[in-house]
Amino acid sequence: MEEASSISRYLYTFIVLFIIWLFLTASLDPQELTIGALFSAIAALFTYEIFTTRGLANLHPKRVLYFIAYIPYFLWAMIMANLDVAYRVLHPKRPINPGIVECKTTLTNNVGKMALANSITLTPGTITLDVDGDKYFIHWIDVKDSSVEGASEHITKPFEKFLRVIFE
Amino acid sequence: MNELPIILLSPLIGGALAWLIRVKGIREAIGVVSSAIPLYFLIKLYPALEGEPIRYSLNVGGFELTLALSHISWIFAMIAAVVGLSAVLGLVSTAKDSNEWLFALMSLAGALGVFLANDFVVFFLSWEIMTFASFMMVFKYNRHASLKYFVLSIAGAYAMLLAIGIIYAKTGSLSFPEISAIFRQDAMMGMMGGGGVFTKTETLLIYALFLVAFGVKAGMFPLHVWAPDAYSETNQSYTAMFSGVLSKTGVYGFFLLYLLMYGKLAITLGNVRSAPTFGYIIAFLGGLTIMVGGILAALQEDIRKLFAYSSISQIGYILIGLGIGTPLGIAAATYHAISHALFKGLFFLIVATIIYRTGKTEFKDYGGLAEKMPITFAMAFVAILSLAGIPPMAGFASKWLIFEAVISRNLPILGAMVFFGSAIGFVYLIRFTYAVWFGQRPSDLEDVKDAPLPLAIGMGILAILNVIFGVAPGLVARELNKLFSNPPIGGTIWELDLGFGRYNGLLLSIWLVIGLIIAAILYFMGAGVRKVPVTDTYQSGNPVTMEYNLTIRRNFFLPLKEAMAFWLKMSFDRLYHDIWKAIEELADLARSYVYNGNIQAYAWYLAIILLILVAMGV
Amino acid sequence: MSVLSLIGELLVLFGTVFYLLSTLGLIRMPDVYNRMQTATKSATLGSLGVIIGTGIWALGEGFSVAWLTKAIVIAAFLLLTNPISAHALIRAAYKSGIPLWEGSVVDKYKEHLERKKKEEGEQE
Amino acid sequence: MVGMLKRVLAILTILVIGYWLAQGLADVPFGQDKMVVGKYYLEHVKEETGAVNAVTAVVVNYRGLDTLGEVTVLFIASTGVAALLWKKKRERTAKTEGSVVLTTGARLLFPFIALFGMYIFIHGHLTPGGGFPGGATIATAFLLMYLAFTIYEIPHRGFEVTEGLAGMGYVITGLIGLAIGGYFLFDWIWQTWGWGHENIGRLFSGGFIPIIYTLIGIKVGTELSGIVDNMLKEEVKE
Amino acid sequence: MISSYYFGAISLILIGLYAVLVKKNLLKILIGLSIMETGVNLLLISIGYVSGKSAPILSEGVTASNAVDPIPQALVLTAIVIGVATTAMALSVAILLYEKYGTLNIEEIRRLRG
Amino acid sequence: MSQVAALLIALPLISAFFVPVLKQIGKSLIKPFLVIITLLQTLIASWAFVQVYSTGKPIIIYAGGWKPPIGINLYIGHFAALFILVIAVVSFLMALFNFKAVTVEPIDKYAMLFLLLLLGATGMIATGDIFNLFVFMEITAISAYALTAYNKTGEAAEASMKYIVLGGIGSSFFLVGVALIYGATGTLNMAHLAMLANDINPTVVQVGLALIIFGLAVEAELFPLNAWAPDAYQAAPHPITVMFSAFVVKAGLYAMARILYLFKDVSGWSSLTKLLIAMATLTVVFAELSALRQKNVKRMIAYSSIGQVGLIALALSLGTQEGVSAGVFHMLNHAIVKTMMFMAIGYVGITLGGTMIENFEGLGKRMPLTSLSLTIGGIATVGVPLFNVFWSKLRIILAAAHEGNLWPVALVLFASVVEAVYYFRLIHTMWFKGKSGERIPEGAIAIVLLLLAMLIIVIGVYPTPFWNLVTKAGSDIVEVSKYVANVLPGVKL
Amino acid sequence: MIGVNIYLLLIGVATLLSMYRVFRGPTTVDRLVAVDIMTTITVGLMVLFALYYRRIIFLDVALVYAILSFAGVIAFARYLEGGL
Ligand code: NA
Ligand code: NA
Repeated sequence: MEEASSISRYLYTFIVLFIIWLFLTASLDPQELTIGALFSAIAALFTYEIFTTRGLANLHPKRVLYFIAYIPYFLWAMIMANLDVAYRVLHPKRPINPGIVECKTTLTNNVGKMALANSITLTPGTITLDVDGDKYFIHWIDVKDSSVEGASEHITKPFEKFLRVIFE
Repeated sequence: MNELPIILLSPLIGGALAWLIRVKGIREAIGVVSSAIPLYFLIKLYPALEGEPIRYSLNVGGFELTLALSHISWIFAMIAAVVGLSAVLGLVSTAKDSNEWLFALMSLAGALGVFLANDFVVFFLSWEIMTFASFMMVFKYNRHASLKYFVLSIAGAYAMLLAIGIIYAKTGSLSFPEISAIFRQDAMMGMMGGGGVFTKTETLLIYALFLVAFGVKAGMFPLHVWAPDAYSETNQSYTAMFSGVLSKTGVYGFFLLYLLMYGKLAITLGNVRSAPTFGYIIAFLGGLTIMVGGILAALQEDIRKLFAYSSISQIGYILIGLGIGTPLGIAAATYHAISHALFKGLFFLIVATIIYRTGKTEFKDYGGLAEKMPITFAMAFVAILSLAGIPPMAGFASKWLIFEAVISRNLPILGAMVFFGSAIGFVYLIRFTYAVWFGQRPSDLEDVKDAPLPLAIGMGILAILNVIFGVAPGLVARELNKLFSNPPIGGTIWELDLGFGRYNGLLLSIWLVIGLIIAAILYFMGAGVRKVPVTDTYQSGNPVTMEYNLTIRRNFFLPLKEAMAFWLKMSFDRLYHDIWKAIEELADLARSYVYNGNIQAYAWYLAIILLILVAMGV
Repeated sequence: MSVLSLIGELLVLFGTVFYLLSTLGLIRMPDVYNRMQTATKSATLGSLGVIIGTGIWALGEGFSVAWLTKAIVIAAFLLLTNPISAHALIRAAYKSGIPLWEGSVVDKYKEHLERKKKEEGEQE
Repeated sequence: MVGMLKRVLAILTILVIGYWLAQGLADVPFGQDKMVVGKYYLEHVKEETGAVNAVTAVVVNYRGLDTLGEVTVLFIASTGVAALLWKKKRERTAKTEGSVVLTTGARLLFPFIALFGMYIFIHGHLTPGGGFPGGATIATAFLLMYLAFTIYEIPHRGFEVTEGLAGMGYVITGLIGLAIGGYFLFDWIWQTWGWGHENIGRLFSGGFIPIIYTLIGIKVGTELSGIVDNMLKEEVKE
Repeated sequence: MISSYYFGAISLILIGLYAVLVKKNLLKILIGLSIMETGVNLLLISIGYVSGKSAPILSEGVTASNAVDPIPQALVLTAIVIGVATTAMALSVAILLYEKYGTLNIEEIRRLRG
Repeated sequence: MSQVAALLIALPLISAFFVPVLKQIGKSLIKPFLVIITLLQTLIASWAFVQVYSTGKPIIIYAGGWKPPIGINLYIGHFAALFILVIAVVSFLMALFNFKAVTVEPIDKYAMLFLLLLLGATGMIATGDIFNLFVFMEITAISAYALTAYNKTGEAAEASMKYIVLGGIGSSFFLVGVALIYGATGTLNMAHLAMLANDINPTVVQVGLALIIFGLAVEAELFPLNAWAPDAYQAAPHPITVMFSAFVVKAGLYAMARILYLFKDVSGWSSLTKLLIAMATLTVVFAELSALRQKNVKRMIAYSSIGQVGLIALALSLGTQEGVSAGVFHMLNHAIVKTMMFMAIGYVGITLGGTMIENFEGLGKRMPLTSLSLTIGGIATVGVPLFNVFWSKLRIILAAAHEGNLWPVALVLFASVVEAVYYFRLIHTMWFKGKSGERIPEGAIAIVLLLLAMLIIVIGVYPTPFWNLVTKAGSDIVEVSKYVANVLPGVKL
Repeated sequence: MIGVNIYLLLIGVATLLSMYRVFRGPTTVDRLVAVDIMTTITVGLMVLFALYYRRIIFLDVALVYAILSFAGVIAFARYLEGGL
């Protein structure tokens, strides 16, 4: 995947930072806005190379929409996960069947991989132990299928459809 | 600015200049001139002694430094000036480098300062200058000797400083007149049974500390251990000053003790028989000094050592005189201080000449020098007579006075000690006389020349004074009498009259001269002199070996040494050495325990200090 | 107004309950891997609840909107970082040699590491 | 045995010291108003310094010399650490790089944390924080990069120069005060020029506080990053 | 009776001191020092505390009359930074020490003594 | 105009910050830069000195323009004016010495730390605020930690670590003391504290004062809190050792004395000074005993220096004008003598590759001027007349005796005998031991050494102007009411 | 502010429980996990306190705390796996 131009990457970084600044100050005071713009510009200057490879392309509406849609989906999964955890924790017999399984992902973008890993970590009974290329090694509290395909079906697939759109 | 500071500064500045200029010839001239100046001014000031006391004060570094010239300080300053000049003349011949000029003159300035001081700051300052300079004179020659001298001197000086501190703490003053007044008042209060400024302990402590301080410098037993090594391990011309003048500062210190706190000490410590206890202690130590110094002098194989011990021994007489504490005793002590300076100074210049010319220091290497060095021999003749206490020399007059003083107070032990001292004096002088001047001359001494001119002049001054003060003892007595309200010594310029005994120097001299003339006639009439071979020995029945080969030049008194072996083993020198070793061991122990390298131990120290803070309730 | 407060408070309550749940898991689970399973998720969710809840609650109490926006920033930060730290920790646990619980059924990671090591050995 | 004794002694010791400290503190009643100078600050802080946060005003303005010293202390530490760990050739020797999760996370967080650090120091006169926490936050961003990547390195030269220039900037600000107002570290912006008087509570106020906090923020950020860099690198034998 | 804040502060100081006095490992000693510093900072803060008053940021209804003393807080900020600096310095010296001696046991770091 | 004296703080600071920039321009410029800056500092310090001593009024620098007790003030009175000058001059000399003495990399960091050490000590002496004192103390201490370890040997690291641990404990307790005193008075300004000292709860002040003094005693090298010092002196680069002994420890001593006298009327004061006197005396005794058999001359002189510091502390703890003036005099003398001696020893160490006693054998023939200066230094330290230390030592002894401290006097004198012995050994070793090797050309450093030696003798021969100087400096510390009046003319809060 | 005490109680219990794990271990990672959870909880607590004291500025403090503790946990984790 080729890198976007510096300007595009810089602008993207600047925009993200400025939005964060707005969230931090929650103020439309021109003084705050001026300094915010200035500081975002400065911070972007020495961080954009690290921050993004795709630049403004990230702001493609489809991606943004999918991202927004992903949030409730993910939160739901997360709440489910926690109820599952609650069940296991509070159950007197501690019904667990742990192990480390391997999954494969079709994602290639690093941010996407990270998002997937984090999503896995925060959802039912799974924590990403390591990622090596397209292989995910996952500690699963209740191993239902120890084959690569089976595990992938259970763990990675549900998120990938969203993440592929957002990050690929 | 009056003459007093010039007297002090002249040798000091002269020394500094001599050191800086470093040109042979000019250096010597500066040295001699700068040591003649004090003499000039002291003589010039003599008439003024009768009037208002001469004082000088100068504010240095916040201290009011005061000098004063009294009769007693004039006498001592004169000793310093005369003997100093003679010694400096000797240095013209024997000095090896500019450093010696610097330190010799510096020590002279220091001694003059001690005598002229009118407060403890000047006194201590001068004392330290003198000590330091004399130490530097020894330093180069011998590490061990100088270290011993150094440590004992510093210990003495610091003992003095501690005593000064106590006095300062109690009186708030450092000036002699003020302190003296306070002590007198205190003594008076004590007499009336009131509580004084100084408690008994404090008085005793001050006394003990001063005793140590002055005792070290004077070479008083058992603090004398530095002196034989130091006197012998330096430039021998300088030793004339060292032994003649510097030791007198110790003696002068005892005078000062008397001036400041005689009454207080007398009342605090009471009397032994007829003498005040504190004085009797000094006198008794003086007696021991005479005996120890004399015996050890007799056992030496090195002429420098012999005279070093002899010098110590002679100081003992002065201490006895002082210790008796009567006007006569003090006057006698002063007289002996003068004559000791004169004949001891002379002796050391003679030794300097001999060593300068022969390069040898031990009896075994000498012999028959009288022929080769007639002038020096003549000087030695005077010196020997004077030291042995044979009239009509200064030495006789002063020793006679001391005898009289001791006898008058009915102190038999001291008398015996003085007598013993005279006897042992003969013993070692005989050896010096024969081994060095007479007998067969070793072959390597054939080309020896007589004294160089400056040394000869130096010796001449001292020899002449030895004679004058012996022939006309009244000259000295007149000055000594001025020290007291009731003159202790009567008589004329030629005669000393104590009421219960008298000594006429002139008369005795005339008889002696006549005798000498007769002897000379007999000598020249041709009584052949028998040459004694060097190997002529007396063996007391022992087989002749290289180790046990007794001649007058070699191990002459070895049998005596063997007889006294037990006593000689009791060496204070070794005692001090052992004490010092113990201190060093302690130091090692302390540092390895305290600075043990462990951070945690150090942290504990901090905790302990915190605990102490808690405990002290601050 | 008070509706917002109520929602906020409920969210806070929800969050704190999950906090408790999280730490209970920390106590009850048999080994470090399983403790992480339970603790991380609940703590993160709990934080989301408490923090966003507080933001909303503050709005309900009439404070400025900055309360909510800042709360969102904090929540987002935790949402991003907590799984990362969990991941880093579990990796550290595995790599520092802490064994899996004896009841574990499979360890694909071990196989993977061994395979990799062998490949590296062949290369050399 | 010795160890046991040491422990017992140590406990006794700290108990005694603790009792002593407590005794001293017993007469400094907790929670009571003991302000003397502090009261003056609270009453005058707004008009005299333009800062809402009295702590900040004390730190940067009233007791500015302390802060200059504090900046210096940190400078010394960073210099000292760099000096002591200095080697001819030093590199990162970490063996395993963080997984893609960590590295990507660090990349994403890096600009945000840096910006937040800036946010903290520029608002120092209004909110808690200021140059030191701001700088520390910025340094945390760099720390994260070091933690995630095994090859990451800050540009040393640039950082050292920046650090020095920021420090000089602080002193120069103080010297301008000396030149304009007659006193070292005098707040000429507020007191002489009177900038921001109408603005109290908003960003452009507080006299020279924001300027100084910006300088400190930059300085502390670069310094702490430098310390991290030095601590994480090891000597490489050639 | 002293307040619990004071008590806590003193306890921290003493715990730190205890570590310094007892632990053999240099790092533990340094941690002890840090704990002491923390205790001191806590003490400073609690001395400035005035019951019922708020942080001295004069906005959102806080005025001069209901704010706590700002000075101790300012001092603590300084003290914290100084503490951090000391710790950084100490750690790098410890690193150096470990390089040279191969140990951090204080019993073995004793080349300089006497 | 007098506010310009703030440059005394600003100059070293801005220069230290400038070094990284300068390094980019050229590394070889760093050492000359140090020389120029320290020279400038000397000029400013001289100006301040002349100003203070000619007008008789202190220069009070109001940082930020805030009048005390609102803001922090620097108080350059007679004492500070004198010692800031000493600091500047010694630093200047060491900046010159650096050319020869410092080769350890990285040189730029060394230069920064060097300047900040100078700054820290200057600040400690100048400051009029008790917390600011802490800050400057830490500046001094932390740069000292770094510089101690600078040679990067195992020993250097060890020494530095000891310094850090002890200094750390000390500074923590110092801060507890500050907290207590602040809690009782609500102020940090020294003059203000002195004013309020008598109205406040005595227990608090007592404990607080004791803690503050305790903390400072570590920096002031009082026994047994000085265990770090010999190691640090030995391990530090030579110019730094000079600075430690010439002014870093002095700053600690001064701070201790200043705070001590601020609270002179507080109950418990006299037991505190009693403890200080005891510690000071033991400092002298243990330091001198430890020096006695040292094989490493640098360490030996380090112990000697600590011993002298103990003497100063003794004088400062006496509680009298007489004692304090004597102590200040000794500070001055000791600064001169030890600067010369450590410099000479450092020079020998650099030239002959070590400072063990063997390196000094026959030195008199190889490096006569260096040996001469060491000799003069040794003789002066022992307290021989015509050398400067004689006067101050005598003053201290008399002042101590005047207050009835006979045991301390006796012990100090005993220690002085010990001191004399090891100096004797050193001097003897240099001049009369070992084979004489090649004569080594001594160059510019010898000139500096001889200048210092001459100064020693000048003071020794004519101490009057110097005594007048230190008396003023001493009264600056003792006369607290004047100090208060100067700092707080008609203060109301 | 109805249930503030309840929330604080819950948080308190949670903190105690995680504290138990911090001290109990048994492995270093166990303690670290517990510390991580504790800091997460603390962030929430700080936010809650901000509202309790009605000072928005505590939110900044909370965020700084979150950042620092995240970095700390990562640092320890990387140290344990030998990644430093
Ligand atoms: Na976290
Ligand atoms: Na500290």
